[in-house]
Amino acid sequence: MTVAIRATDLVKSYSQGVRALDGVTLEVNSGEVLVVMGPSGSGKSTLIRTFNGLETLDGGALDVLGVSLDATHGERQVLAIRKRVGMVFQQFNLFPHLSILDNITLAPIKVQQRAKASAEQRAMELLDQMGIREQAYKYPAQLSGGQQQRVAIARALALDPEVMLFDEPTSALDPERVKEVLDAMRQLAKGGMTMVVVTHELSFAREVADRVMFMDRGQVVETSDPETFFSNAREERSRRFLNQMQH
Amino acid sequence: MTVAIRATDLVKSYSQGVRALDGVTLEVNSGEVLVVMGPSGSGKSTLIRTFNGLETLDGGALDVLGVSLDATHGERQVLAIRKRVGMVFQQFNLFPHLSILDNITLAPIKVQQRAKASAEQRAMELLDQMGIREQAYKYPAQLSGGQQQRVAIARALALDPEVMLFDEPTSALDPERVKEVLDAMRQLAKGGMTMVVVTHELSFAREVADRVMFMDRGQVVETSDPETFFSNAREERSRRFLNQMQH
Amino acid sequence: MRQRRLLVQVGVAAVLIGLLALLVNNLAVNLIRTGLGLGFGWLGRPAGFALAETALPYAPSDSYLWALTIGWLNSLKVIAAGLVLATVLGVAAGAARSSNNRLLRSLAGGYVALIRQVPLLLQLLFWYFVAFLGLPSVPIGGLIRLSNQGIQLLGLNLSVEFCAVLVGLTVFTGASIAEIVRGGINAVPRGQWEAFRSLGLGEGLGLRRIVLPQALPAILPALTSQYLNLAKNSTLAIAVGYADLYAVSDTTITQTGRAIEGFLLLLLSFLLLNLLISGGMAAFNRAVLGRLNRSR
Amino acid sequence: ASLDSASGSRLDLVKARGELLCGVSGKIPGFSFLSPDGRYTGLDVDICRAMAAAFVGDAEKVQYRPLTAPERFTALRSGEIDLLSRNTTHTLSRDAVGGNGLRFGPVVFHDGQGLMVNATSGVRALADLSGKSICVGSGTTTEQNLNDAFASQGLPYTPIKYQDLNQVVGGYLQGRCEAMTSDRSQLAAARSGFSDPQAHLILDDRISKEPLSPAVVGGDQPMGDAMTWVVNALIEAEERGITQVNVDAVMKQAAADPSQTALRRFLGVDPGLGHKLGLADDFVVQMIRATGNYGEIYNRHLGPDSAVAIPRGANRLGGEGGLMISPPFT
Amino acid sequence: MNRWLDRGITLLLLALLGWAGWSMLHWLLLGADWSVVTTNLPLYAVGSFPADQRWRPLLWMAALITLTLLTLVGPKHGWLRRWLPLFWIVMAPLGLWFLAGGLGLLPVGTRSWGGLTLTLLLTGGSGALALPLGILLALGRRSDLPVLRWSSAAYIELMRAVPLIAVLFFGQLLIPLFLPPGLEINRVLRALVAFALFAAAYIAEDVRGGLQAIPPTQREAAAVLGLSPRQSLQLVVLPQALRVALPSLTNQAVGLLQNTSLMAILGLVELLGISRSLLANPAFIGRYLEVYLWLAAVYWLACTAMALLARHLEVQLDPARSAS
Ligand SMILES: Nc1ncnc2c1ncn2[C@@H]1O[C@H](COP(=O)(O)OP(=O)(O)OP(=O)(O)O)[C@@H](O)[C@H]1O
Ligand SMILES: Nc1ncnc2c1ncn2[C@@H]1O[C@H](COP(=O)(O)OP(=O)(O)OP(=O)(O)O)[C@@H](O)[C@H]1O
Ligand SMILES: [Mg+2]
Ligand SMILES: [Mg+2]
Repeated sequence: MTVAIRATDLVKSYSQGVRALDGVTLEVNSGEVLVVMGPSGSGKSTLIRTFNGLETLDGGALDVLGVSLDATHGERQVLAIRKRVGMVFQQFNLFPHLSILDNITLAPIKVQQRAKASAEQRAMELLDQMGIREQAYKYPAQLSGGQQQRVAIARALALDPEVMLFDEPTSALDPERVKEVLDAMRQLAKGGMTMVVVTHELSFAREVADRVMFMDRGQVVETSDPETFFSNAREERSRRFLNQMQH
Repeated sequence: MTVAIRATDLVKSYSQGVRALDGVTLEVNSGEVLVVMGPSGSGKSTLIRTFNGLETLDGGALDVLGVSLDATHGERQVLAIRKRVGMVFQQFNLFPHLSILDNITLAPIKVQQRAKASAEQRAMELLDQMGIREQAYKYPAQLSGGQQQRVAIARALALDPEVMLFDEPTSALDPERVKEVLDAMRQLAKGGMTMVVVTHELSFAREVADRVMFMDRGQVVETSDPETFFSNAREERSRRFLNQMQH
Repeated sequence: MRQRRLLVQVGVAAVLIGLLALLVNNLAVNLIRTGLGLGFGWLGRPAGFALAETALPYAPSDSYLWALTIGWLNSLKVIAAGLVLATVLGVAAGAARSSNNRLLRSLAGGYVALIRQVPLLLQLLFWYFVAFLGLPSVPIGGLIRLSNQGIQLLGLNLSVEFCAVLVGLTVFTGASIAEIVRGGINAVPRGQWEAFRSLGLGEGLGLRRIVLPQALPAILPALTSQYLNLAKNSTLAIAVGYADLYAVSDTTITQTGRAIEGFLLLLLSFLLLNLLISGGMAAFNRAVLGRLNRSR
Repeated sequence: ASLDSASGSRLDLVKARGELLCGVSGKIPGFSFLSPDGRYTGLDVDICRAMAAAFVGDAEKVQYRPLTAPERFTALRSGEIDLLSRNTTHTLSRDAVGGNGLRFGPVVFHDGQGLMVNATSGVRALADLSGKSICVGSGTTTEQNLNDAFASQGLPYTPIKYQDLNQVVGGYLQGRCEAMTSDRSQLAAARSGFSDPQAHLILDDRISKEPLSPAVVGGDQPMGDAMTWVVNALIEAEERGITQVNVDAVMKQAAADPSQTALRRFLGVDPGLGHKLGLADDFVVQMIRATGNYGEIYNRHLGPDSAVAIPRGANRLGGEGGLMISPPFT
Repeated sequence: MNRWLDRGITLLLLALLGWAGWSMLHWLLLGADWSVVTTNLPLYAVGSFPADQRWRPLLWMAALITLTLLTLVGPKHGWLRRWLPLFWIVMAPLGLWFLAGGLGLLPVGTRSWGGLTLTLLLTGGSGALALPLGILLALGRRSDLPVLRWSSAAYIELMRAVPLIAVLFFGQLLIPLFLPPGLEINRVLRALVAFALFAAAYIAEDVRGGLQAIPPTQREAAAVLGLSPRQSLQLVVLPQALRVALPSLTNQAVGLLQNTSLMAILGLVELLGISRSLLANPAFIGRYLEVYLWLAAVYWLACTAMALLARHLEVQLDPARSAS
């Protein structure tokens, strides 16, 4: 079993002195689904954004797919990693001025220098897989939130990444739309994709996660398999959080 | 038992020909908590906004606290009703340029011509009741979402309304903050306030509602007591909706 | 309710019309009192003054109307050139302000901070009397020749007055455009930068393909008003002896004493110019937005 | 204070107001400019002061209004100023009812338009300037005269037009044009401020005659008369040798000597003349006390000891070979 | 590759800056003659204000500068800071009293006002007139009464289509023709009114932008509390809209200050006008560079101070700031 992401003692502080990451150590194996939970501001977003170089580190060692991304990494490493790591945001961040198809094929054509036709063919396959083939020629603003988020997933998948990162992919969606997106992610996990998912969807975590990691104030509080975590969390802090989540 | 709101065959269409309300009939008794549910666009917001004259009607008869608010009502009736009906929105809509205290005392002082000192005293009581007394001199932007929403509730209560309307009061909140607001609403319900609440919080509806009304496409699909509705909804459409809500 | 609205409107209209009538009446009384009269017959009379710069043949024996037309063309010339150059300078400076080269960035920042806080009129005087009239006569290569008599550029012969006005307007407007461009780029949500970065797209490509197209709708309206400002500011050319529309009008009014008529003509010319510029920009705007908003 | 043109004269308004609104250039060396102490100075300014002394009895009761060439007549017509003392050439079209309809006073300075060139340029006459650029103030008779002069000889030229004289000077000094043109007095005045006055040459060609006069609105006879006779009085005083220094002595002497009838009338010892103008009978004394006679004013601002030395030439008294004469004060 | 380009640009810029700096220094040390500035300092400040009364505008300006400095870099807390707004409010009537005289001071006509004093007065006065007018126009343009909406829009668009210099020209030369015969409006006041009428159109658009930025839900929230439309506008919408519009209003104010210089073309002796008069003094003929640089410095300082003050105000009015 190979290790996809290995982080050792990551530190990241913002100018105001906030320690968003305060010594985070973790490993994500290939093919594994890791769900990250924790209260707002606990550093979840910051953590997964370091995995593709969207945030620079102030300390610690980070190794993603064999490439080192620690404090001293250069421009080149980051670009190399980004082609192999897909990311999906809370705000779907589709490009509003491009059609759905163009959103998906932009990076394959410009970054991977793929032929337009083959890129589009692959895009249609992915849209099919996401169940929104008929939306290909529309623009993002014409789609519902759930559809947009599925396009965002397809866009990330178009580069054939080895790891997918999800930052609260359903939290900007209408309650009714959440299921569509989670279903797409479930399918992805079943296909063996390595995934790191920040989410508060308990049922998803329970069902899909291989491990659940709970963070607070930039630190890892506990990492357990979902069963243990949800029924019998080790730490008091985690239990309090879970309790609040279920009102 | 007096009737607080009586609506008969309400019709409301928007210019594009959408029928947001398509013959809605209902009664809300004094002291009762009615929860309204339904898919997006089903007319929930439109319905409760007619109850204090934020939307004009195209047809039907509406009687709120003994004042008629049907298609031909005048300015005066509406102003009279608004003083007696409080409303809380999804987006808290606090006045960002006023302190929390000023937000709450604005209407009592300007509309009810109350003395400043007595209005402030009442405001502090309400903030106390909402558990955010210490925030009185801050500005909205300095508060968390949950705190802001509780201020919004306090602001509406400051006019001592006889009915409170809530339009998805928790849907713009972080999952963690939802409980604070629901607790405040629970307390209000316990105090005997007449409430109409649009929400998707199932646990709240189950526990607090006297009746649950389910809407779709501008029509009332069914109205039941919560037990029946959640375990054994009469209509197929309601069951499908509930199913989706729980993923 | 409806009656009150109607009453208020009739009241407003009555006050406005009354005010206008009063002013016009005063004007009539004054015109009769001072014997000024109102008429445009003088437009056909010979102007009797020479112009230094004429886009079309002109002699002092030509009519005032023709002199004004020449002035209008001169205005148009400097405005058109100014629009192009100011846009280039502004976009360059705006981009430089978000450049990675620190010196370039602070220089662009300094340029904006300095230029925007000094009156344009003063800048024009400086460009003309100090910069351009202070030029020594230097040939640069065979194609460009600078001197305080004029600039020869690839066979094009430009007067120093024209150059001073052009440079003054360009530098002044460019600073404002730089701010607009920077603002437009900043207005594109951070998420868009992150999205293209996380797809492995480089900064330059992302700026061109993702950010600028989205910044454009925010930039265009403000850019239009800067263009209009440039056109209006070109009237300050009078301070440095460039024979633009306002300068010719000024001379004409002095010679004929026809202040009201001259002013009306000036007003109409500028309304026309405004329509031209905002019409052109609106068409461009539609073309751009059409591409961006096919979704709506 | 309001004035109905049918019922009253501007003069009454000035007297009622107790103050004269005088339009000047404010930018012409020797004629009107701002001195470092913040006061306007110059020949044009002293004319204003003499008027104020005559009209309201105090030479300091003047509000100066710096005016540009284009706005000066409108300012006069619209009542913005009472009197224009701003290097204005008396011409037919400015005088006539069909033109600007002004009323001009007597000439206070006989000028003529000239051209100034760099001494090293080799230009010695108008014809040498064929095809050259010439700096000129816009919208003035100067501009028209220039055009007339070159056109009549069939010479081409390029006018570089500026708004006011000091810009013309700037353009010329910076070498924008081969020559600058203006009234010769102004050329001389400007040259006196150059770092090397000798390096510049004023050509002998006089391309116009420029009688500069104060002006008021036409059709207002009382105001026009008062203006006219104030200027005349300045000249008459010089003819009689009455100066700022000796005016009080002369007055005392005239008062004591009933045989000096003309002098007594002039100085208002015997009343009557001032009254006919609507002024105080002693208006001449008031003026001379404040500004001195014409010769004194000239010497103060343009005389050999002033910063701008211009030979008096045509502006000498009639008896001395010049053109300045006053009609009799009878 | 990129790095070399970067270094190239840096070197080129350094060379250019060095050359410009060197020639400037050379001129400053050897070529410049600052007597045209130093001899006439009082004139730049107060114009032809009567010499024995110059202390009045000078004192006022000194107070203004002190107040500006106190506001920008003075103590952050304490009684001084608390009283600052009051001081600022008092400055305006105080200035008018000092300049115009009366109440024990010798009256001085507006025609004697000049230099920086007049510049500041034109800016402040026209700004004070234009702001309320601009707000009214903005509200008019958003009114649901068509006559009001159309006339506001027509006024705004017409004013914005015309060059300022033409408006000023109109104000100086033509307004008298539109007034009843005999009614004189003094020249400074006319300039002030022309400026205000012009600026109001621009301010109206800024305020309208601010109004548009306030979400309609704010109006709804106010309505739900029983506030009348007028109360809602006055207490809820307008305060927020003005705060949103503040940055662009600042730009307008700075623009207003700069544009007072156009009055020089029309012969008003504000800062630039007085300088042109001074350049006619035979003693100072040809000293353009010194005068223009000096003026540029003065304008730059004044405009920057104004922009900084406005920034300060913005921060003060930001409800999210943690103080208070
Ligand atoms: N750009 C930034 N500048 C300053 N502080 C920041 C920035 N981004 C994040 N932070 C701070 O870093 C900490 C961690 O933020 P992060 O967004 O990683 O939390 P999170 O767990 O994702 O929260 P949420 O559930 O609200 O998304 C917080 O205290 C936050 O305020
Ligand atoms: N201002 C409006 N103009 C036109 N159509 C409107 C407007 N407001 C609402 N609608 C339409 O009326 C219908 C009912 O809208 P409403 O907001 O009441 O639904 P809702 O049940 O509250 O939905 P949600 O759960 O998304 O808030 C929808 O079809 C909506 O598109
Ligand atoms: Mg996050
Ligand atoms: Mg709704």
